[in-house]
Amino acid sequence: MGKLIYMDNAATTFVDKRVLDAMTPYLTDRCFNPSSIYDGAQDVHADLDNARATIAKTLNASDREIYFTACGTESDNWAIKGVAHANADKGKHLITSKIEHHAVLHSMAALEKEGYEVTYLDVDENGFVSVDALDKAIRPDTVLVSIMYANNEIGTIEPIKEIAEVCHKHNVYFHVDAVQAYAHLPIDVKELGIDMLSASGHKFNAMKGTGFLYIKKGTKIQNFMDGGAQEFKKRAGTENVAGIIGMAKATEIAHSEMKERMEHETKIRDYMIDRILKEIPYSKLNGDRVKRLSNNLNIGFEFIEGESMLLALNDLGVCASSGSACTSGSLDPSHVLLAIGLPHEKAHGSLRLTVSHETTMDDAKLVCDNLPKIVERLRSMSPLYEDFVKKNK
Amino acid sequence: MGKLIYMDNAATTFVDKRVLDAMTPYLTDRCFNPSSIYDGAQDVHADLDNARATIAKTLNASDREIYFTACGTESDNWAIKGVAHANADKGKHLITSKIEHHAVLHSMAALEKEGYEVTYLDVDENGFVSVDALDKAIRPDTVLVSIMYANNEIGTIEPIKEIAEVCHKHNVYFHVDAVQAYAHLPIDVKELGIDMLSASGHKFNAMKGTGFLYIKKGTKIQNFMDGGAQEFKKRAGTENVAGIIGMAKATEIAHSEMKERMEHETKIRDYMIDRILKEIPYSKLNGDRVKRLSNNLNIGFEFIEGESMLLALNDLGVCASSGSACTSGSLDPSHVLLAIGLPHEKAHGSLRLTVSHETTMDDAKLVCDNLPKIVERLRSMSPLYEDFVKKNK
Amino acid sequence: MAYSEKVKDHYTNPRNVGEIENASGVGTVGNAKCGDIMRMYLDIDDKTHIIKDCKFKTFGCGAAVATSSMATEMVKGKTIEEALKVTNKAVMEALDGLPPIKVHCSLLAEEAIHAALWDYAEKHNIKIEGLKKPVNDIEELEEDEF
Amino acid sequence: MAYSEKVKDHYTNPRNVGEIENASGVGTVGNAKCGDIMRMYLDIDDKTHIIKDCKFKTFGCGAAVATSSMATEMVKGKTIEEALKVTNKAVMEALDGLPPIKVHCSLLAEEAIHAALWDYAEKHNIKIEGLKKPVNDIEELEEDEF
Ligand SMILES: Cc1ncc(COP(=O)(O)O)c(C=O)c1O
Ligand SMILES: Cc1ncc(COP(=O)(O)O)c(C=O)c1O
Repeated sequence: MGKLIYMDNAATTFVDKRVLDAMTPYLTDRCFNPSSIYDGAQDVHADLDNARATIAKTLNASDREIYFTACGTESDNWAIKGVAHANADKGKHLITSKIEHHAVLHSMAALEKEGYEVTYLDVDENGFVSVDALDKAIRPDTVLVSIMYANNEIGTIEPIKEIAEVCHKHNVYFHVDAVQAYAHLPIDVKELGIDMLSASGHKFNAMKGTGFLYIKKGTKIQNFMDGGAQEFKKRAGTENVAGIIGMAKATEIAHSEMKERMEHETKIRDYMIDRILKEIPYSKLNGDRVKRLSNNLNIGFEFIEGESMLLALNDLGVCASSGSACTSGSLDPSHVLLAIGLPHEKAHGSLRLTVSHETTMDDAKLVCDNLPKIVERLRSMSPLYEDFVKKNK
Repeated sequence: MGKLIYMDNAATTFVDKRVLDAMTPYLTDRCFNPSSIYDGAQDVHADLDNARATIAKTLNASDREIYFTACGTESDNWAIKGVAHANADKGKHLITSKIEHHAVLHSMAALEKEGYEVTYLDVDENGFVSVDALDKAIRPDTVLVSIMYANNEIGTIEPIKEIAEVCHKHNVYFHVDAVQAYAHLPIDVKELGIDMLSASGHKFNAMKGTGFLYIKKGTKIQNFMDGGAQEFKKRAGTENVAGIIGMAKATEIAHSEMKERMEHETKIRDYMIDRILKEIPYSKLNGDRVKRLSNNLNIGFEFIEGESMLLALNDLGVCASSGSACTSGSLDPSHVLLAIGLPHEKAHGSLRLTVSHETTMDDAKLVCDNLPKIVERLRSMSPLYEDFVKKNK
Repeated sequence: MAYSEKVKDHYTNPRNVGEIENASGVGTVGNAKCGDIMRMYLDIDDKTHIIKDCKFKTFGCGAAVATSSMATEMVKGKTIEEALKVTNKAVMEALDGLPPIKVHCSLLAEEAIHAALWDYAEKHNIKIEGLKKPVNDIEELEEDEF
Repeated sequence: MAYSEKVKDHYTNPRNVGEIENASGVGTVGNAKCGDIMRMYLDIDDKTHIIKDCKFKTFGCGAAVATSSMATEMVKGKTIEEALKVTNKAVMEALDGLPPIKVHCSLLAEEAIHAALWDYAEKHNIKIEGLKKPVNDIEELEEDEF
């Protein structure tokens, strides 16, 4: 196999060399526990504080509003369960959308088992939540609305500011799963009116096993992990120091290079979308054409199935995904694609390519050059295509 | 400052060079998401499976019984809250001891707020839980007993097998917080009769941000982190691949060198205990003399306070602790030392030194040579010592 | 997917892909909801009941393609009676196993053969000993409740 | 602890450690429960009310030692009236600040001075303007409920 073409950056990203360099001291001679008292440990503690400040600054938040977690999933679980439990006296109704990540949906389902009620908002054919529908769905006993910043499968960017306004009009907490958006586009929690925001380090070139939750000061939220006094007594457990230092470095780099990255990714994304839709019949872009993550393409190819496309791409050294990476292990088609109205066979036939600032135009060309052949070969094997052709003869 | 003498291995350990080497590929060119489908990702998935098998073997468990977590705290929270919630129909009573880590105690306290009842067993002056008292404390509505394998402050090793027998006689789940014991002494979950066991990677030369929970097959336990299909759908969140691979390497090394490590640590520990107790008046060993972790010394020095000792040791380049590292940030004396019956001023005056296989006899000598002077100087500053001397004149 | 080398070989270079014009029997099983649809074409010698040729078309994952491919290989040249003994287990074994969540693909391959044989039997108005009416035909393509 | 350099200097090399024989006033505050006990000895000129000497003994953390040390430095040479103006804030500022959970140590230092002055006033049967009876004397050493 030749060069690896990694187009699965929504599943995870590669650790930046500068991030690894920043981490290394904390995996070698600075392995102290930041809660200890001697100089080395106190230095590490100060480094953690700096990392926190770095992250806070990217969001226009204050340092005490950033809590380190182990991943985006933990951040989502904490935000949703923590607010639901702490505000149960106020009400037991929550609102989310049908296209959230499973970390959100399954946290909601867990609360439903406890007796909470959850409204799952529909989305339109491009994946947008309706601000009006949200407004109507909020009840006197609603305590939390959780809507993602950008969808991990189809890349659609939700109207966060408008949603926040509706939430605050009704005095309801607003949590944003920004796992796919944070460090990929500018986010100002104050300007947008976000109460809680989840992020995950491995989605922006830090290591897996790192994440954070922004919690606006004054938010009533229960602890999720009880124990030691770490994270201002709100999230116990010895800190993943190396990971956190790396995450801060990664976000610093991402923010300083954000504009160029977004431009570069958008160029590649658009080139690929245009070529694929033009050169491959019966193909369609999933998600909005404009309000979408700069690194995300999700294209449905009729009559063929996703996994077989991935395997064919794999043979070319191309890493891609046919839905949410986290749901592999399931045979059901993506709940996101069903929610935007695709029938099952089309939902099964979609391909997600998520590029990065490191993707080259040559990579994009190679994929675009080969995809028509792959689709054609798979269609020639497909009984659905056979039926379609016969019907249209 | 000269050489650093690290005697705070109960707070955290240094990452083994071989562990870092094992991790590095997963932080450079193998940064794949193990849930993805292409070759590189599938290889990483297989590596994770091997890591799981390596860990399972050390406990005489089966692979499917090992679930990766972010730290010991998460393992404790999951075990305790997960079993309590899943078995609430059977009963809402839990039992633990007064000397558990805060990860256990605060999880219990969280359940108390939800309406569960918790019995906190006393310990004797050496820190032992009474098996008889446990037997009597178990009620028809008891669902879980959580007792630590070895205490993180005073090193006392609990009678795990006897406790397990009592639990099983009454058909109650038994969780063991083995964060300080795992990979430091041999543990066979089958032979001991353990239903759940928590461990934390950074306590045995893996990186911070890694841990696991052993859950015996058939144990009724709720998920703690909901989301994707990772960890057999029991613990969601993209795996900390590099950390896990490192943790498996670390435990492999620890188990292959365990006998020599324990012998070496015991020799150093005993040398230090003997010298300190002999050379410093009004000093006393906390915890059992025999049934204690091979790397743990905890000594109470009357009339002086712990932090000032730590600061004086810090000036010598010696890293030590005066209680549980995780409770720093609190002004209360250690709950463990109070539970073994020390009055407050003695609880404040204790020093924990936790050595490792890398501690040399020269390190031990240096500390023993200097400690008498430090204690003497601090006593000369102590109003309690002044009172004591005057009273005994 | 942790696919065996044999599975990889069969989905990368599937054998017997295609249609048979005027096939003796055709069977289609599976549904788009679970993501796999298989169609088998058989060319059967009416006298000897030997399966002279077998082709397939499959919409589905790597395992679906590989099991279809392997199943066609295994029934080709066999009599109907022998072909009935080509169980999903036999297909899986011939492929050096499948990941647990993909076992259903091998069942589908078995079903597809049976469906094609059933079609043959119906067209020729014969009864094939031990063959039951296939149940697993394409279901209505309908959407799940969320 | 994130101690300032000044704090570090004062706990490493504390000034004025010790006792004063036949001190004009002695005050002990704090308790073992919270882990800090401070004792201040004052040598006061009965005529000028100038604090000629000040010594301390402290059982406690680095901040407790440093605040004791700094407080003795700050009251030495001052009159009683001036010494009363040595507040915990002044001590903290002189030390370039303390970590939040250690602020109570500076309060303790202020209290210790006051307690010693109170003792002086009582022994000499005088009233010091603005000085209240110290409340923070050693409590019974008793165990907490778990
Ligand atoms: C006995 C015990 N349990 C639990 C923990 C918590 O482990 P971690 O800090 O990895 O979450 C510790 C470590 O401080 C410990 O010593
Ligand atoms: C939108 C979204 N939320 C949450 C998550 C979960 O993040 P993690 O895998 O880091 O727990 C992901 C990643 O898969 C995601 O894309």
